[in-house]
Amino acid sequence: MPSLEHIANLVHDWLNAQFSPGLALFFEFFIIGVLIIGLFSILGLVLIMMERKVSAWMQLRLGPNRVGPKGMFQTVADTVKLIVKEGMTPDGVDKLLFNLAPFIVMIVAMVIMAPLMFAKNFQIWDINIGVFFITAISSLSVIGILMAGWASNNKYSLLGAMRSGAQIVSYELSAGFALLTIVILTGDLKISAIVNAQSDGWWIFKGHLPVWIAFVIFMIAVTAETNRAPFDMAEAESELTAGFHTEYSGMKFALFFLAEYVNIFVVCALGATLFLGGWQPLHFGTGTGFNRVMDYIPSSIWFAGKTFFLIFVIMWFRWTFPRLRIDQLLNLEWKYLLPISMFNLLLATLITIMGWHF
Amino acid sequence: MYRETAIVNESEVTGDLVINMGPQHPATHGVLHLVVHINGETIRKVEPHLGYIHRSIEKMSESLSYRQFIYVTSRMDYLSSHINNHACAMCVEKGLQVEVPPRAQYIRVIMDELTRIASHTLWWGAMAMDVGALTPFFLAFREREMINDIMEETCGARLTMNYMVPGGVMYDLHPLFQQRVKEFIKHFRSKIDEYDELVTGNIIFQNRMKGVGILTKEDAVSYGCSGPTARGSGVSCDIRKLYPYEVYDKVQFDEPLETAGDSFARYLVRLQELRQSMSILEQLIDDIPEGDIQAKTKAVLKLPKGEFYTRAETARGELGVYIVSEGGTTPYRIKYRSPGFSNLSALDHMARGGKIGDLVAMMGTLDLVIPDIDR
Amino acid sequence: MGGGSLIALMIAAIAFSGMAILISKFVLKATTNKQKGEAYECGIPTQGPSWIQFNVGYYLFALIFLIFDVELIFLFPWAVVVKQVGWLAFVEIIIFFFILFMGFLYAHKKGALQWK
Amino acid sequence: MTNEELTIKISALQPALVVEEGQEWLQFHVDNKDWLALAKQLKETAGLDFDYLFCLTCVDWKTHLSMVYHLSSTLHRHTIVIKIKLAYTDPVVETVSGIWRTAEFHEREVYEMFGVDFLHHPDLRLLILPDGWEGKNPMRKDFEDPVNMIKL
Amino acid sequence: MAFLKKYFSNIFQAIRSLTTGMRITAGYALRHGKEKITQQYPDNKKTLVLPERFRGEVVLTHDENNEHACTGCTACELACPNGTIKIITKFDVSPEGKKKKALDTFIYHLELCTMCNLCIEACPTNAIRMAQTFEHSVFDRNKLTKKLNNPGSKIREGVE
Repeated sequence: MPSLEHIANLVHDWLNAQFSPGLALFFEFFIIGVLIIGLFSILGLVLIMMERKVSAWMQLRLGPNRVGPKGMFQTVADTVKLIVKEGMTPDGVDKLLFNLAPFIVMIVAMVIMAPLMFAKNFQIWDINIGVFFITAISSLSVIGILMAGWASNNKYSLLGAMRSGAQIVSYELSAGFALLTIVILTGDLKISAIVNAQSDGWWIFKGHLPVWIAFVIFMIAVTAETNRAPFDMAEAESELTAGFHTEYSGMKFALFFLAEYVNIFVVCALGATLFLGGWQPLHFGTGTGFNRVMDYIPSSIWFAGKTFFLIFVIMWFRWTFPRLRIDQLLNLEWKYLLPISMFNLLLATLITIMGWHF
Repeated sequence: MYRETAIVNESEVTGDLVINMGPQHPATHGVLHLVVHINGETIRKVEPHLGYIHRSIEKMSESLSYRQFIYVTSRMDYLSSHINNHACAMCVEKGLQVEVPPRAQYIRVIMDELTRIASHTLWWGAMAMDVGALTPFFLAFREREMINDIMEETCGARLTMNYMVPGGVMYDLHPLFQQRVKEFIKHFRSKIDEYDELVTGNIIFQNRMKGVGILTKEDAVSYGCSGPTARGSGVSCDIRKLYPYEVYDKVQFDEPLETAGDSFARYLVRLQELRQSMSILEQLIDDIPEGDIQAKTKAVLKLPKGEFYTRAETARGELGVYIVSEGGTTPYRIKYRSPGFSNLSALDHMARGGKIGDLVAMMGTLDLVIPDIDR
Repeated sequence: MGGGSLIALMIAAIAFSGMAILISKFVLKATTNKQKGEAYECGIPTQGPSWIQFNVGYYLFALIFLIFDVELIFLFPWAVVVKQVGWLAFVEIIIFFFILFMGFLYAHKKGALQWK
Repeated sequence: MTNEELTIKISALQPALVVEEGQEWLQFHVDNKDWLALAKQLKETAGLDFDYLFCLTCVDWKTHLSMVYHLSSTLHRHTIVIKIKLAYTDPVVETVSGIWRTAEFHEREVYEMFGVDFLHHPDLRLLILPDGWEGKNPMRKDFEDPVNMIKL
Repeated sequence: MAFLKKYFSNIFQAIRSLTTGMRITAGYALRHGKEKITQQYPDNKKTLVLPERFRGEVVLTHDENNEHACTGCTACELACPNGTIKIITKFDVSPEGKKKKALDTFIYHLELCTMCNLCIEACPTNAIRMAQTFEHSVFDRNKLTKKLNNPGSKIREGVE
């Protein structure tokens, strides 16, 4: 069965056979660019559709059901609508920053994809500091949001951007600590190494208490970092109308919207990689028939399944909880999540040194 | 004679921001315009600007006959239109000194309580939506829709029913009415605990609500608050208990009181009122007496010279109807003392020192219906 | 693939966003008027400037974050070598966290974590 | 407290009162200049404790205006009505917003609808009418709006 | 120690309250096939039954002989709070040569109507009733001004 790894190698070999190494590399980059743009489009369509359906199920509604079979192409129709919409630039704005902000947000969302491992040995760039890279790049997205909010010359936007600044930087700490737990257990920052370390069992099973705590903290922190309800202070629709993207319309708004969903995908993919074993199939014991059946499922399906499960959890949060207030949001981080994750890190260190994990 | 609206630009001096919330804002549920002075996230001052939906119903009523003006009041507090109509009909009856037949009295009270449940369920959904939970809104609408269907069947309309006429009600109950109401009560009894689990018990919701927008008992009285807003502050002000009208003195129900005076207290009062309304319905629905539904009245009504004031407990508080009659076929002057207007006046006092998020939660628990405030 | 892929991704992002905006520009003939250019504030003209010196509450958190984030960066290399170093690493981190936590408690005591 | 007791007690506070019975509640006609002092006493006198101003309005009688205050007590549950006669042109009355805070909004409404000027009101501005409203007071009987009013 | 105990019990309580809420939404998500309350409005037109009392629009009832019961007494016109109804009368000459007031045109302004039912209550001969139609949107407001009596219709025998 041809895996993604297989196809990638075939293309690589064919290109190198046809062209000079430099040209081949250029073509590979080109293919990556096209693929990633394709991935973006598909993610946008799928995730928005999923959000709508999940919310509809929870809210006794049907969800979109008019465009295409079971409303599958609703997002396509909406995209067309957004393209036809006018992308206005209000008079009072800082034009340069205002137009730059969506690009920054998009660049961050795209670059962060580089070290993600989508399937077995299928990765754009296996950076040796993979986890660290993701932490570093993801903090850039706050710059885009601050830029958008400040440049809009709108008080709602300003408030939204400021809130978002305080929020994202705060929650980055506990997300970082949660990542560190896994790094300590693995002893490596490379994504591929982390995934390989889970071949005999996912960290969530092997690492017991510290990993469970880290996983819960990670989920809370990334929900906050991606500005999702119940932590959607930056948008806070009932308070700030639309927060930092109040003044954005048309395609520029669509880019923010898309970036938000791609960010959700990225953090959930990261969560799946670190805690749920990435593309590793579910195994019990060694050499049983069950394991062989699990192995038969392609690694990309495993990865996607885990990621989408986590995405569902984040959507589930959104459609259940009320929004926190800004001071409660920061209290939660500084009074609960941060101290707990610090002690959790000590616990993880202890367990690693004693070798108590499986 | 008029003084210009003083827009003092304090922002340059103190670092304050002046934000307009509304008239087009997701949290103002209509066209309320609040000018909010904030510093950082902290609210310094809230100035309500009203009048975006002012239709001068009082002036309109002056040119309408005593049968006709009742229907206009459905458009004031459209969520408790039955009770508005009821208060007006009672005021006309007081002037005419007409005794309403017992059957009509029962029907009126049942309709009032159904309206109250419909209004409070909608408030619950909207309240949860204000603090960011979107799912409760749809759960609330499921229940409200059942009531609307019952109303549609008997009254012929879903929102502005115009079912009350001076001397009774317009038509008799639909044959299926009692059965439908019992079904609804059974359904709602099973669902109201879900309300508590989903929203009331939620830790985030409680944190958002507790200690926010505190209105002390003295302030509540001084600001003329009524209804659940005042009862959340421990002021006993239920017109149904204090000055019973129709058959309210025959039914057993409690007036829920909370003493904390914060948003959560007001929230709890309304949730308990839902349960009380259901118990009133249960007591009344089985023994509606047979008989006339309208007292005999003349085709053209004329109130004697004098002043008449009636009050009724709407879902938002005390609605007063003050008719000054000169003996003609139309009222000389009508004043509607709407509950929302007085409740809103306390908003500035409550909101100072809170956050923007708190303001939204407070507005939610005040249960503002803007046409009721502007009239 | 090496670091060049980052450049490729960046170019892809810019191309994607730029194309999207350009296409919508071409599809549509934009008109403009005075109302369209106004900042959205619920339909009421904005009073006073929006670009003002803002309440310090937000910045305090940014400062505290900065301290902690720098510490977090120090932790990354440490985390990688915990397995090899063993107990020494544990003692080290306890000392490190003790100092950090004292600072945290101090900030808490001073009310820097209190939203104002 | 019964109506008789109320009459005696309130008349003692302000001898110039005219009491009118026959309606549902006792009605007191108060002189404009005595009103503020009486209002304070009504709220503070033990046994009266009129702390709840539930309705404040104005009636245009074409020759004069009359302010109508509906007062009640949350303690004793008695209700009275106070009426004050005002001049038709440039009517002026003392504000009671310092005594019952709900009066602040109600008085602003009366101010714009009837043109009654409330002395010492903390924030007497247009509340419901749009800013910069020019013209007559809408709730007066002689108000005509040729554009929006439909005569039936 | 008491502080720590409170700290952890707070966390525990919080997590419990949150999972309770999540259980409810998950329950709805799992049972979404049964629980959904959406009505697919334009599609369910055929099965949509409005209650007989639903007030959608005033109509003048005509029987199979194209006869109605309106005497042109203008009671409805007087009862209407909005001036929705305008009745134009004419004088019919009966075979005996007596002049009799009769309905000429029953004009109904649907755009002004609030469906308050006062005209129906006022009508002494039950000539008008409320119809259950509710789709009144049109592009031209003038289309909402309707003439209710059919062309060539006349008053039913025996209605006074």
